[in-house]
Amino acid sequence: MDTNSINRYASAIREAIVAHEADIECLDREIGDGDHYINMKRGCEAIAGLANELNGLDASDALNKIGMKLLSTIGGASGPLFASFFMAMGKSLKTSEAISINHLAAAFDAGVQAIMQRGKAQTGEKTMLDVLVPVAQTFKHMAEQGHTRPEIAAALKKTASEGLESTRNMLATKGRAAGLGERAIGHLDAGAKSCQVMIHAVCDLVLAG
Amino acid sequence: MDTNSINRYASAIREAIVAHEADIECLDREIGDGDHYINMKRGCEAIAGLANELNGLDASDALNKIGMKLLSTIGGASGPLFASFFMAMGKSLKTSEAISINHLAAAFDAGVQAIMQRGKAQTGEKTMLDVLVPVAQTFKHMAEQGHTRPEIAAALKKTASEGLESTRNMLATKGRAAGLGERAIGHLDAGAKSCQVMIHAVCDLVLAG
Amino acid sequence: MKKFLNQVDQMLTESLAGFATAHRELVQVQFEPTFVSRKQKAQNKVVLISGGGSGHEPLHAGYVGKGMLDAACPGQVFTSPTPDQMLAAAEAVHTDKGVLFIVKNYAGDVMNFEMAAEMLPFEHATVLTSDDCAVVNSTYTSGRRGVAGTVIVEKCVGSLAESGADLAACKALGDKINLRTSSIGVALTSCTVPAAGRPTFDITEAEIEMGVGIHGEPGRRREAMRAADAIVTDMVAAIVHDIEAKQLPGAGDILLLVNGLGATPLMELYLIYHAAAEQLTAKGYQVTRSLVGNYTTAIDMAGASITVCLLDQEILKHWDSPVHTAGLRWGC
Amino acid sequence: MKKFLNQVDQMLTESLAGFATAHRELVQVQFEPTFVSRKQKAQNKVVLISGGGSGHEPLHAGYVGKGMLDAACPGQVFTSPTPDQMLAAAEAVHTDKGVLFIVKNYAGDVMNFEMAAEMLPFEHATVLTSDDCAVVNSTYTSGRRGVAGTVIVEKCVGSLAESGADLAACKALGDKINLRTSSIGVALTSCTVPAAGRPTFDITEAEIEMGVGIHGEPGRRREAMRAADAIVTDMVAAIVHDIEAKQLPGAGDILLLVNGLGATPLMELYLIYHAAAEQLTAKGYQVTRSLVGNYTTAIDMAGASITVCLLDQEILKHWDSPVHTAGLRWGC
Ligand SMILES: Nc1ncnc2c1ncn2[C@@H]1O[C@H](COP(=O)(O)OP(=O)(O)O)[C@@H](O)[C@H]1O
Ligand SMILES: Nc1ncnc2c1ncn2[C@@H]1O[C@H](COP(=O)(O)OP(=O)(O)O)[C@@H](O)[C@H]1O
Ligand SMILES: [Mg+2]
Ligand SMILES: [Mg+2]
Ligand SMILES: [Mg+2]
Ligand SMILES: [Mg+2]
Repeated sequence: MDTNSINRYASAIREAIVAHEADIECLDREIGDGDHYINMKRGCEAIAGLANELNGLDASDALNKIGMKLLSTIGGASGPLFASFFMAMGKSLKTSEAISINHLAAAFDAGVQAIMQRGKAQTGEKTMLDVLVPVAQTFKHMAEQGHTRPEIAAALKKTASEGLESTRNMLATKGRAAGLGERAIGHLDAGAKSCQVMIHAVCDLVLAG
Repeated sequence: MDTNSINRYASAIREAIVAHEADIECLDREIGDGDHYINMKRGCEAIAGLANELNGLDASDALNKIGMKLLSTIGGASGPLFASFFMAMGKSLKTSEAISINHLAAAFDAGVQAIMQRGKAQTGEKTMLDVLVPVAQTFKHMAEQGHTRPEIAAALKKTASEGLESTRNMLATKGRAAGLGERAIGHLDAGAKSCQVMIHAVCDLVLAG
Repeated sequence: MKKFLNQVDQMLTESLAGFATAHRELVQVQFEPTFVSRKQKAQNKVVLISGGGSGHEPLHAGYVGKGMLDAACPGQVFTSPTPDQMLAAAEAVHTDKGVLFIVKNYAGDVMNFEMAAEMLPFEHATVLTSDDCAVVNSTYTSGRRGVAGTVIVEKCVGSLAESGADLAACKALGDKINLRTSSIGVALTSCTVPAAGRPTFDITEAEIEMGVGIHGEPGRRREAMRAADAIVTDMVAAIVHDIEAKQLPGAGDILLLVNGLGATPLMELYLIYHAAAEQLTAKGYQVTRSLVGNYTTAIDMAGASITVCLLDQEILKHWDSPVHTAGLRWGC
Repeated sequence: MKKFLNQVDQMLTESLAGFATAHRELVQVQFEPTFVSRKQKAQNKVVLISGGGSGHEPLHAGYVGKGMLDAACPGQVFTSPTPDQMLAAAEAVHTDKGVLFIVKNYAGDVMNFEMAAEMLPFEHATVLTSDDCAVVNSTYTSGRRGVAGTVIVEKCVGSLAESGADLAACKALGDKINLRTSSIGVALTSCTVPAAGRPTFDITEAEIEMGVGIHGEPGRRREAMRAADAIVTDMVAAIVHDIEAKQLPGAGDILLLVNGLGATPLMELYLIYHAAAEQLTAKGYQVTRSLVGNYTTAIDMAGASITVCLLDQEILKHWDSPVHTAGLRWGC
C-alpha cells in the first residue's frame, strides 16, 4: 500500500460521504446534535488537502500523518476516535516487510482497538464500534484463511451493513444518544453509518480492481 | 343623559369593539404595533368596571370619571387621546340646564378639539381624527338645524364610515405609521376604525330607540 | 404562539415580580400603579424616570440602579405606561433637585409623559430620544423614533445626575447625546405580542425588514435577505448619512452598540459588530467604546440594530463611570 | 434558515474577531489553532482553560477574564475543539502553578481534552461538569451532560485560582460545586446549526421537549405545552429529586440560575424565575443568590434551563468575589 493508493481510497471515501450527506446528517439530528456529517466532511477535506504532503511517505507514516491531521481538524467525538484509528493503524504498519493482507487486517484491528480504548466502549453500545469491531474480526479471520481480496471486500461490505443495522434496536450507552433511553431505539447510529459508508467505498474500489 | 344611558352606551361600545376584534387588531398590526385592539378592550372593561361608581353622578362628572379611568388604564397613544376626549366632554356638559342635543354636539366637538390639542394633529394625518372631526362637524351642524335624533344618528354613521375610508389612501404623518411613508397607503388607520365602530354602536342604539 | 406564561394578562406582573426578587438588593417593584425603583432612594440628585411599553427588556427596568435610572414605569407590552405610573414613581423617588423624564419619541409615550408632567408638583424636564434614522425626520411627520440609543442617554445622564448636576445640565446632556446618536434596525422575523398571539407581520425566509422599529413597526423597506456584510453596509450607510446630515463638528471617536432584538444569538451579533466596526473604521471613525448584546429588544424578534454615538470627552467620561443595574454593570 | 452571516464556514472566525475587537481591553483571540485568552496574562496562579463547541455563547469565551477563565477554546458549532487548541492555549497562558481544564461531560469534549492532557508538558488536572439531571446517571451510560452549571464552576474556581490556591484545591472546589449543582432544560423550539441549515428537530406548537440538551439533543420526553408554572413544577421536581438523591448535608441556601437558551426574552425568563423561586422556597430552600439571562445558550433555541447550586460559605464567597469578563461582571 503506497500513498497513491491511500489517496485513491481517501477520495473514494470523501465522495461516498458526500453522497450520503442526507442520511448521515439526518441520523445525527435524530438522536445526536446534527454535526456528524459536517465533521466527517471537514475530515475528508483535510485529508484531501494533505495529498502532496503524503507523497513519498511510507504507509505507516502516511496513516499516522492522516491521524494527526484528523485530530486537529474534526473535533467532536468522532475526531479523536478516527484520529486514534489511523495513528494506531500507522503504528501497526511500521514494518520493514512488504505489507500483506494479514498486515492490513492486523492494522485495521489495531485501529479499532485504539477506538475502543479512547472511547472506553465496546460493541452493543450503539456506536461506530458496532460496525468496526465485526468488520475487524471478519477481516482478520478471512485474511488468515487466505481468502482473495475481492472475497474479503464483499464479506466486509456485508458485515458492515449488518453491523450498522444492528444499531437500530440498541439502547445507546455511549455518545450523545446515551441520554435518550428508549427514544434511541429505532434509529441507526450516525457514526456507524459513516463507517459503513466508508468501508463500502474502500471495498468497492477493491472490487473494481 | 343619565348614568344609566351612559352605561348602556358603554356596553354597546364594548360589544361592538369585541365584535370587531379581528379587523381592529389586524389594522394596527399592518401599519402599527398590534396592540390597539387590546388597548381598546382594556379601556372598555375598565369603564364596565366603573358602572357602580358612576351611579348617581351627573353626566359631566360621569364622563370626567370615565376619562380619568381611561387615562390610567389604556396607555399608548389612544389612552391619553380618549381620556382627553371624555374629560373635555365632561367639562363641556358641566351645566345646570337639561342636556339638549345641541349640548351633546358641542360636548362631542369639545372632546374632539381636546384630542387635536393633545395629539397636535389635524385631519388628513391618517388618525382617528379623520373620523372624529367630520363626525363632530356633522353632529353640530345637524343639531343646530334641528334634525331628529334618528336622522342625526344615520348621518353620523355615514360620516364616520366615509371618514374611516378616507384614511385608506393617506400618508400617515402622526402616530406609528408616520415612519412608513408610502407603505401606509392602502391601509385603514386602526384608531379611525375603532372610532367608526364606536360611533356606529352608539348611533345604532339611538336608532333602535 | 409558544411562550413561557400562565395567563397573558398576568405575564407582566409575574415577570416583574421575578425581576424584583432576582435583583432585590438593587430594586423594588410597586403595583397599581406599577413602577420599579431603586432599593436605596437616592438623595440630593436629579432623579431620572423613564418608562415605556414592556417587551424591550432590559429597557427600562433593567437600567434602574446606581449611575442610571431612579425609577422605570413599565406599560403593557408595546403600550406606553399611563400618567399615574409616572406620578407615583416621581412621588416615591423625587428629591428637591427635580425630575427628569427620559422618553422615547412615540406619540403614546410622549402624550402620557406629557400629561404626567402637567400634573407633576415638582420641578421637571423631559429628554425625548429619537435616534432611529430609519424614519426620515421631516416637518411632515411626528418625528423619529427612540430606540437603542436611549440606553446611552440613560447611562450617561444617569452618571451626570449622580455627580450632583442640576436639572438643566442633565437635560442638556441628554439632548446632546440624542443629537449625536443614530440607530437603525433590521428584522429577520417578526415579534409576537403575547396578547395578540400571533406574529405582528409575515415575512418569508427570503426577506428582511430594513429599518424595523422596536415594536415590530414596518421599516423603510422590505428587502431581499442577503449576506450579513451587505446588510450591515446599508445600515452603516444610513447611519453615516444621518451623522453627516447633522453637521456635527469633531466626529471621530464613536461608541458602537450592536443590539439584539431578542432572538438573535450573540454569535451573530458579534459578527455584525465585526462588519460594522470594520466599515466604520474604513470611513474614518474610531470605535473607542463598544457594547454588544440584548439591550433594547422587541420581545422575541430575530434581528439587530446598530447604534453609533459620536463621543466627546463629556460623554465618554459619563459612559465609563461606574454603573450598577440589572442590565448594565461596571466599575462597581 | 435565516441568520446574519456571510459564509457558513467563516461565521465563527468573523464572530470571534468581532468579539475580540469589542472586548479588546479584556481578551485577545488567536486563530489556527483557535483560542481566546486574557489580554493580560495572569502570573503565579493556576490557569483555567475551558472550551467546547461554539453556539453556547457567552460560554466559554465570554468568561475569559479576571476572576474566571484564563483561556477558552471554541470548537466548531456544537463540535468540541481539538487538542491542538488546548495545547496552544496552555502554552500561551500557563504559569508554574499548573493548568486546570474545565470540561463539560460529552464524549467529544472529554476525549479531545484527554488527548490534550496526555500531551501537555505541564502539571494539570481536569474538572468534568455534569450538572444536567435530565439525563439519569447510571452505570450503563457515559454519564450526565454538563450544561449551565458550568458557569458557576468557572466563576467560583476562577475566584479561588485568583487567590493563589494550588491545583488540587482548584480541582476539589470544581468537583464539589459540580456535585452540588443540578440543572434541567426545556425547549419550545429547536435550534438551527448554521452548517445544517435547518432545525435539528421538528416540534409542534403544542409540544415541548423536556430535558433537552444544549445542543438540541432530545431530552427525557416530548410533552404537551402547558402553563409556565406547570412546566417549572416538573423541572423543579427533577432538580429536587436529584439533590435529594445526592444526600448532601446542609442543603438550604441556593443559587438559582434561570438560563435562556438563546431566543427566549428576558420577560419570560424572569417569569420562570418567579415560579421557580416560589416553588423552591416552598420546599424549604433559601434563594440566596440569583442569575437570570442568557449564559449558556443553544444557538437560537427558544427555551430555558433552571440550575440550582447548593451554596456553602466557600462557594458563596467565590461567587460574590469580583469578576470581569465579557459575559459576567461585578465588583470591579
Ligand atoms: N465513546 C465512544 N466510542 C465510540 N464511538 C463513539 C463514542 N462516542 C461517540 N461515538 C460515535 O461518534 C458519533 C458521533 O460523532 P460526532 O457527531 O462527530 O460527534 P459528537 O457526538 O461530539 O457531536 C456517534 O454516532 C458514535 O458512533
Ligand atoms: N397624534 C395623534 N393624534 C390623533 N390620533 C393619534 C395620534 N397618534 C396616534 N393616534 C391614533 O392612535 C391610534 C393607535 O393607538 P394605539 O395602537 O392604541 O397606540 P400606539 O400607537 O401607542 O400603539 C392610531 O391608529 C391613531 O388613530
Ligand atoms: Mg454529533
Ligand atoms: Mg398600537
Ligand atoms: Mg402600542
Ligand atoms: Mg457535536
